[in-house]
Amino acid sequence: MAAKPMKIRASVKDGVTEVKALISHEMETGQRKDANGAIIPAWFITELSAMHNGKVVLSGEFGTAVSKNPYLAFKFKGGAAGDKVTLTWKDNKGETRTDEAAIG
Amino acid sequence: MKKITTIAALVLAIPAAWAAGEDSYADFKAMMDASFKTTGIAAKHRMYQLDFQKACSQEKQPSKAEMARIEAEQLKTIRYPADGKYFGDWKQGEKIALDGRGLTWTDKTPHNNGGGCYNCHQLSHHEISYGTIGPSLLEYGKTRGNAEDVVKYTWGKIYNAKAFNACSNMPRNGDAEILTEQQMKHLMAFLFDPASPVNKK
Amino acid sequence: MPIPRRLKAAVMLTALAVAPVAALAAGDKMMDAINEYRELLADGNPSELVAAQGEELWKTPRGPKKASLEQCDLGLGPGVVKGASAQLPRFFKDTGKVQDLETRLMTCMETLQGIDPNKVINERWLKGERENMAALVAYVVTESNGVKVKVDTRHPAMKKMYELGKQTFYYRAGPMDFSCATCHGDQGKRIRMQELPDLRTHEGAIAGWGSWPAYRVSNGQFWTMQHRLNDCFRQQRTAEPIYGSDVTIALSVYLATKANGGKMVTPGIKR
Amino acid sequence: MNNQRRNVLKTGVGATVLGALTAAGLITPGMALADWNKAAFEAKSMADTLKALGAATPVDSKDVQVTGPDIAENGAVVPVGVTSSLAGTTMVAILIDKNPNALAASFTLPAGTEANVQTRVKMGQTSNVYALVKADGKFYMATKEIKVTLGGCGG
Repeated sequence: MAAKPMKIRASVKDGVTEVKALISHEMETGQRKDANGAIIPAWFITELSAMHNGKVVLSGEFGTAVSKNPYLAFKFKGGAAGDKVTLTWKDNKGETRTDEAAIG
Repeated sequence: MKKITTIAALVLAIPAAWAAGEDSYADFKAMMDASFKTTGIAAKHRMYQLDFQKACSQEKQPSKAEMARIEAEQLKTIRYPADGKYFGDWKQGEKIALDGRGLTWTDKTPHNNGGGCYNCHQLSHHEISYGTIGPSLLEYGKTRGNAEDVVKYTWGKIYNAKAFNACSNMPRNGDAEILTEQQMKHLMAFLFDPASPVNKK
Repeated sequence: MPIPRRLKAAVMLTALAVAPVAALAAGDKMMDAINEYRELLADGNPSELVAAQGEELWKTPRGPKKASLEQCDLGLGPGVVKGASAQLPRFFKDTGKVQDLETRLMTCMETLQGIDPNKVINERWLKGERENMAALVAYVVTESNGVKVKVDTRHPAMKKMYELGKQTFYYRAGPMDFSCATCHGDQGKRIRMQELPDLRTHEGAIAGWGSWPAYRVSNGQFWTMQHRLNDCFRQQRTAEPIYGSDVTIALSVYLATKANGGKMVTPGIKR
Repeated sequence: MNNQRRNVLKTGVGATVLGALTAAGLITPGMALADWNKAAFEAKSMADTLKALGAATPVDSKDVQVTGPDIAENGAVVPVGVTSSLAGTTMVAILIDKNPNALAASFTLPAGTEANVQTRVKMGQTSNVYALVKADGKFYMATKEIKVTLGGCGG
């Protein structure tokens, strides 16, 4: 199944850009069982990075303990209204997705 | 068998409360009939009411006389432990009090139900997640002692709360076969045992 | 900050009436902490992800007729989504029925797209066409966020549904003798740590009706109102209400009418 | 105020990380992703996790904070974050003592990114939550207990 789009919001205030993102992902721990008692395999985002003007502004690594539909908020100096902020994630199945938003 | 006959009789009866609007009640009955289905262990006939359920299904409570009549009737359903022993293991009682599962259409069997006591009551000193639909039962045994009348009343209340308040929000744990006699004994121990966190800080 | 709505004042006031003094102080502190938790969650409601899928689905040609839902009339005219869910349920002349958002969407799916309503009715929650339904609902109710509930109760069919809904609200049945009123018929009560809005009152009805559909953090699922009502009945230990059946519409009319004039905060975010 | 000094330090430390990642990022967005620290994420205990992160003996610091509620109504979604006012903070991580694997998430902060990252994590039970921070090459830590409770009917 194709990865679903993220929701990214970025706003700049006093020279600091605040980014808030919601990522659509199951974040399955690999420790849950289905109705038949079989283990549901782990499926989770392992790495992500955020870029602004071609520069990385945050990179992260997730374990299975990050909640389903992960939420992320962070701030970086710089950024102007209209600039693009890009978020990319990769999961343990090798699936990846990139979305972008303009700083408002 | 007892329950089935009661239900069959009730389906046919149109209660006095509806006498003013028989059409409205007929519409309501038709709606309920068309709107529910059997899923898993939750059979459609669960939608048919017992007489006291019907009497307690209005905005206002029934009259005092009607309440008294229902209470007297419900009191007769209470079965006290045949062996005269009221207390089981409070630790198991605590688990039953915490467990809110059972009897829904996603439950596989009608057995092994929880008591769901914490959904409505504060019980122990250490469990912070408790409901307030029912009164706090914190230090139940400590404040009430364990004289025979207190013990028997408590058993009766757990077994069939409608015997003491016709329209009580509390389920009839014994009468409706939600909990077994043994489970109710464990709950009794949870409430009364001085070592139980209900009574001991 | 969209969340504080019902909680603080209501909870504290009513706790006074119920709890013994010692328990009260602890309870207040607890509820403050829980409210803090909820406020932290309010920003970044994953419903947005579902709503985005729903918007795409709304515009995508589907079904045997390969049509989108863009001409769907939710009561404010073909294609008008903004504010539409705040005025539902309502009586629709074309179907001759009172419909809630979901049954109305089924009508649109059937008439515009040729999708058989049974594909929704007989599906399981969050699977197949019911998953599509949830996404569509998330989209539509997002377009009524902040709008005042405004259901038109003048039509006789709406009046009748209100009365039926009220009867249902107080209807006790099943092995636990529960009705809706058992949990939602008093002020300031809660189940474990979950406050229960008193749905007999306007304030309670808007707290309940006005913040569903919602994303539930406990299972990471977006729940429609049909799903919410279904699970209320499950917890009541009744039989299962059929998807979109009249009992669900009647209860919705009862709640929406009580909530009339209050502000919708949809989709909500719940435990 | 030593803001200026802090900024200089941040830039100094961050520059190499930034450079490396940007270079990689120019190829494809996916490549900008760092290598997942398998050993750290699969470690069970706090001690093993810290070791795998190369942070065997972090120092408790008042300049580091775990942000989050005192009580979480549901363990599936617990909003937590890390803030640090230590100069030259280049890495922040969230660890949950009683989870099956202690490490929940870690973040590398290039120069210019504030040491203030918020996310949401799963907690199996009430536990101490730790914020681990790397600043100026040294590791610091802070802790907060978050209680996990039940809100609903339990069925």
